[in-house]
Amino acid sequence: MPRIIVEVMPKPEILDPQGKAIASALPHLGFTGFAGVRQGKRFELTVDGEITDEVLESARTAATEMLSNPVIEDVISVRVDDQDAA
Amino acid sequence: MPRIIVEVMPKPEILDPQGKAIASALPHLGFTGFAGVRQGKRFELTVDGEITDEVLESARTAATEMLSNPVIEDVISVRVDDQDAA
Amino acid sequence: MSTETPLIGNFHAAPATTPLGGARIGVVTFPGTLDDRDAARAIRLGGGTAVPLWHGDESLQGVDAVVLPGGFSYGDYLRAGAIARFAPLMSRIIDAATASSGTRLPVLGICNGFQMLTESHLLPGSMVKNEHLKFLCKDQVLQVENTSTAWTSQFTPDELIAIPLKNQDGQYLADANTLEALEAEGRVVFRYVGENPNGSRNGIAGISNETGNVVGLMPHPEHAVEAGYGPDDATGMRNGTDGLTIFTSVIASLAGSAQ
Amino acid sequence: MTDKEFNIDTVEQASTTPDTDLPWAELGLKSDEYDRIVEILGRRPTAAELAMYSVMWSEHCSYKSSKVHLRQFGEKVTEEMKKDLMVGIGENAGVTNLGDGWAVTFKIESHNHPSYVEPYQGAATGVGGIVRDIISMGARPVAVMDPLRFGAIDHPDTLRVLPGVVSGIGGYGNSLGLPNIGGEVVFDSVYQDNPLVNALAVGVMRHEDIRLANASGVGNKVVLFGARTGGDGIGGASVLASESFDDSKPSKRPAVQVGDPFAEKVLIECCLELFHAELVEGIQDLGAAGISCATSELASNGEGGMHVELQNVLLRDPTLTPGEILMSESQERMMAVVTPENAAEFERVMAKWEVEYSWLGEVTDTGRLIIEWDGETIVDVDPRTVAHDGPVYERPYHRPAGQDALQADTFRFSEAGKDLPQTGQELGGALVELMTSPNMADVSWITDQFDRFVGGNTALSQPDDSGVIRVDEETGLGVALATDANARYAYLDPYTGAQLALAESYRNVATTGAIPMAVSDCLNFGSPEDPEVMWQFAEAVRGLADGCQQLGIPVTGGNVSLYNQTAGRAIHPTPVVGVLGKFDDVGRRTPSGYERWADGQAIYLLGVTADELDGSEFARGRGHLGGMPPAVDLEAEKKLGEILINASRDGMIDAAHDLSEGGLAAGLAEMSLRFGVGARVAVDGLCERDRVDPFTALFSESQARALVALPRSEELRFTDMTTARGFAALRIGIVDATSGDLEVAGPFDGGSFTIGIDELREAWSAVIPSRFASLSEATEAVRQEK
Ligand SMILES: Nc1ncnc2c1ncn2[C@@H]1O[C@H](COP(=O)(O)OP(=O)(O)O)[C@@H](O)[C@H]1O
Ligand SMILES: [Mg+2]
Repeated sequence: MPRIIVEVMPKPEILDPQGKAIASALPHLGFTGFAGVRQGKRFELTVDGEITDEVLESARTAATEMLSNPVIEDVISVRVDDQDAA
Repeated sequence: MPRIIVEVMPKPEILDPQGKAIASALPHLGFTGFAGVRQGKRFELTVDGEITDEVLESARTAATEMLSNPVIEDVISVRVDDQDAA
Repeated sequence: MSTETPLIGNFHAAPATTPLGGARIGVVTFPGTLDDRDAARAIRLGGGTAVPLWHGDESLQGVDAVVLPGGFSYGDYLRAGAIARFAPLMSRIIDAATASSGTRLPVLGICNGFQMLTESHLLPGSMVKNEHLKFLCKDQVLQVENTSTAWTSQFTPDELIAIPLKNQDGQYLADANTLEALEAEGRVVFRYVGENPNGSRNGIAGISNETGNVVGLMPHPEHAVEAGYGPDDATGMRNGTDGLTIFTSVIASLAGSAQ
Repeated sequence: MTDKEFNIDTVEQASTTPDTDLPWAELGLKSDEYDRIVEILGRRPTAAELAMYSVMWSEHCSYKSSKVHLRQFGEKVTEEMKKDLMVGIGENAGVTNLGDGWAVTFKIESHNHPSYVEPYQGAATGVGGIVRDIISMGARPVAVMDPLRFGAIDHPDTLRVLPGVVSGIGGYGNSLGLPNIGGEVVFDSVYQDNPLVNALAVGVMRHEDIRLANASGVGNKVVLFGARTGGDGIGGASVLASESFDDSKPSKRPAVQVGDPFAEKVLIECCLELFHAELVEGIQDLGAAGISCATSELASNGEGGMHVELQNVLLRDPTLTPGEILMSESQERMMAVVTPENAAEFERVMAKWEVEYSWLGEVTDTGRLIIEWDGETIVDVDPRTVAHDGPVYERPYHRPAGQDALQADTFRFSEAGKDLPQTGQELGGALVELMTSPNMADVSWITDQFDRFVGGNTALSQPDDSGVIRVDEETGLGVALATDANARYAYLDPYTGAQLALAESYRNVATTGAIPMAVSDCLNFGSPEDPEVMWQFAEAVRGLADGCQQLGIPVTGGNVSLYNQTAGRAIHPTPVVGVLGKFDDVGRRTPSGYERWADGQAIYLLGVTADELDGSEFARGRGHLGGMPPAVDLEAEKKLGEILINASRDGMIDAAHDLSEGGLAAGLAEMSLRFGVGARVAVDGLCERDRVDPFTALFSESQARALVALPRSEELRFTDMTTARGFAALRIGIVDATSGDLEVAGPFDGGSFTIGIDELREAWSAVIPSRFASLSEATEAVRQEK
């Protein structure tokens, strides 16, 4: 079934405790060279039928109203998945 | 600074409780037409300097060894961010 | 005399006074570990000596067994137990628990400790967020289904016990083959009784490895070791001490193997 | 050297450019306040100085509207009340002596507005902030509590706010390893758009570990450690126009703060290790006003001077200007004073816990707080003028115009007071309705999201009358805590209302068997600029101070939250009062219900019942609020307390529960619901003795009352004690562990009514989850990632 991908990241100015903890763990595991990590979310919305403009618009609204918390997160992309469904 | 994006999704056969809850809430909020939702993670690794093959390889290893748990998750992509850093 | 409020990693454990007190059981503290003092108390009340171990150390200090206590190591950021399993001491524990010669180190992972054990693949499967997505704290009844592990030898087969459950990521998952193997080999050590509190497959609350020295469970036996501070039981409010048997079991089995 | 290009406003520049316009009004200062700053400095302030004064002289930090009233807490204290007080009001939190070398510190704080804006993070950082206050006293935090107030249960915004607040409190507190041992949940439309999220933390320490916020010892070093400093709490774009970048624009400032409980947990352990090794001379948490507050308070409470190199502060956001760094409210930070000899050892502890730190400067004896930025002086002030000499207002106040009419509108004479339940069937129905109303409903859907076991020292928690924590594992020495406020009572009469909150909290502590010792409060009110609100505030403080004096327990600290109003409508005055009590041995704590083995035990009602329905839960159910709240009798509360404490100490009683909201009806229902054990009760004797009708007997909210259950073998000893003290005690029934019913008989039609405990539980426990369970799951799924 066709899919829409929604990507959400913590706002850059907001503290991201998870990213911070990962960033400080990486060098201990021998992964050096990374200056920082931020952790966000990736949603796959499976669409029942074709992905019309309407559906995409509805996904955009869902992304800002429900899949993200606008106070601390940004929706950075809402797009049709171009890869084959796994 | 240049960035590497790592995307991790729950394995298809694993039930994803968060995705499931979102999927069942969507219609209540007026978002219809979505057959299912899966929630995964999106990491942005900021690289200190240039993104060499070596760095990308190191990010790939970090993605499979630490950023994901192979029992429940798949790394679906590790790539250089082609967008300008915000 | 009064006990000091112990600092983490400094339990002021009472020295061994009982014959079994010679059993030295390590309690590992990671950044964000919460139940290390409780685990140390449980070991002491069970008759053993608790030895504080620090995640960043390289030595197991010759302990006879190890408890990985509950908490939110590294905030449970990324995945519960995911960052902690890379600690230097975890490598020592993994080696000692899977040693090909000699006795294998008994290891108990409670809650976050269980999550570390699955993250480090000492135990199969994994934990995901509770089906209802909330942190849930409650008195939980379990059935003890395997009494041959180092940590459960003093329970009677199929004994029902009540111990506290408290977690956010407690839903146990494994693929069908793994589940089948766990069931077939009797490696489901604890199973939830009554309503499944978090959606765990087959109602699994705790499992063991193939050799029975490594056991992990989500509920907290160390919170049910002292009357007055545990879950409710038939004798009254907060009187439940069923968790103590886990600690006396390992202490007894250590005493047995030492002879 | 930093490579930043700011328009650094230096002291030198300030003296030569007196006419530069500064955005003092945007920073919340009044013109006379700004003039006062100029007068103190003898010149215009620099941008950085302005930043400091503006945050430190804000209502939140300076208590400028409330100070003149709060003084009473210090004035109305007798020597006797001070005897166990080791540190009083003024420090981060008061400290009370527990004996055996132990001390306890506790405090309540509000995080109301942030929790409205972003419920999860607002509530989480509220817990984080109060816990840091406790750590900075040198104590190990051992428990938290969370008095909460929300808008109407069926309002859509409550559906947004409550689940977030609850999981935020759990998310933060659970991750710190602090058991949640109690709180409150109140729904009332007055809190619509203005929920109250108060948080209490309690910590314990050995006497010698008490630490104070002062910077003493000239030459000692000042260090900032914990999280990095970001733009948190500054809000929007920088208003410090004169500080803006030369070329690029500063990045955005966060609208809300995000908590990092993991960082705080590490900070707790790290601080305790520092205390244990005696590596810090003084310590201060960073809360509101951040570095401005920490430097000015540490300096003015110590030797009087401090020199700080501000560019050494580790930043999360490199675009922050000096003024913003001084104002930032980033969480999970602490500031300490360390002797040069201990510096290396201090660094070792930081390394062990992987905590970042930076040395900022040193203590001086100049009497000045000097802050430099890349070698230029940007702040040169007397720290006392920043920390202590803020403005003090005698805000005008007067009794509200409608107060007399409000008090005259009694329930009995109102429309709502007609057709009261009379028959057994009606009374039973009213009881079920009461217990399934949002404010009486089971809160375990909320409290089950909190860890109550961690630490292994929790002897009582929700739903019992107070939370009880063991402090000393060998002796059983411990503390009990309860928080209460009835804002409806306080609205009807703030003086009495504040005393009623105190009385209830005191009673809750005594009911579990602890001896009340100390008080902390969180005073949530509307705008102090409204003279009618100010009157409510003044009355409440006066009532609380008088009440504490009468009960003989001091206020050791607290918090004032003003401007709780939306669209010109203030919340009801909500003085949340926390009482701390002491147990020699927590093992003798009394639970609030009958256990199964208590079959046949006698149930006694202690205290006298009068016709007091104004402001009651029953009246609320009928939409009425008017009249006068129940009368307070603190002497009676004291006597009742003594009886409950002695009865617990001598092992006479096996259950006790105080009567408050919902009166006897609620008390009986709650005692049965506690362990699912029924009772058979008759109110005939009560109606006759107190000359009240059965409805009043069941639903009146008269104070200084409690229910107890005791074995028959103890009855004589118990009634001898109550008689000797001249305290009313009436046997009203027996525990019935076999029927599973609560049966109440009395002089009413039908003879008696019977309520099945299981059925009641089902309805009672469904109220909150049926409203919040399903949708919140989805919200949780995206809001929280842990
Ligand atoms: N938000 C909360 N967090 C923790 N415990 C709570 C909360 N709200 C209520 N409780 C607990 O539930 C029980 C009943 O609360 P309440 O009816 O307000 O008690 P009381 O009338 O005795 O003051 C108490 O143990 C109280 O501490
Ligand atoms: Mg009570």
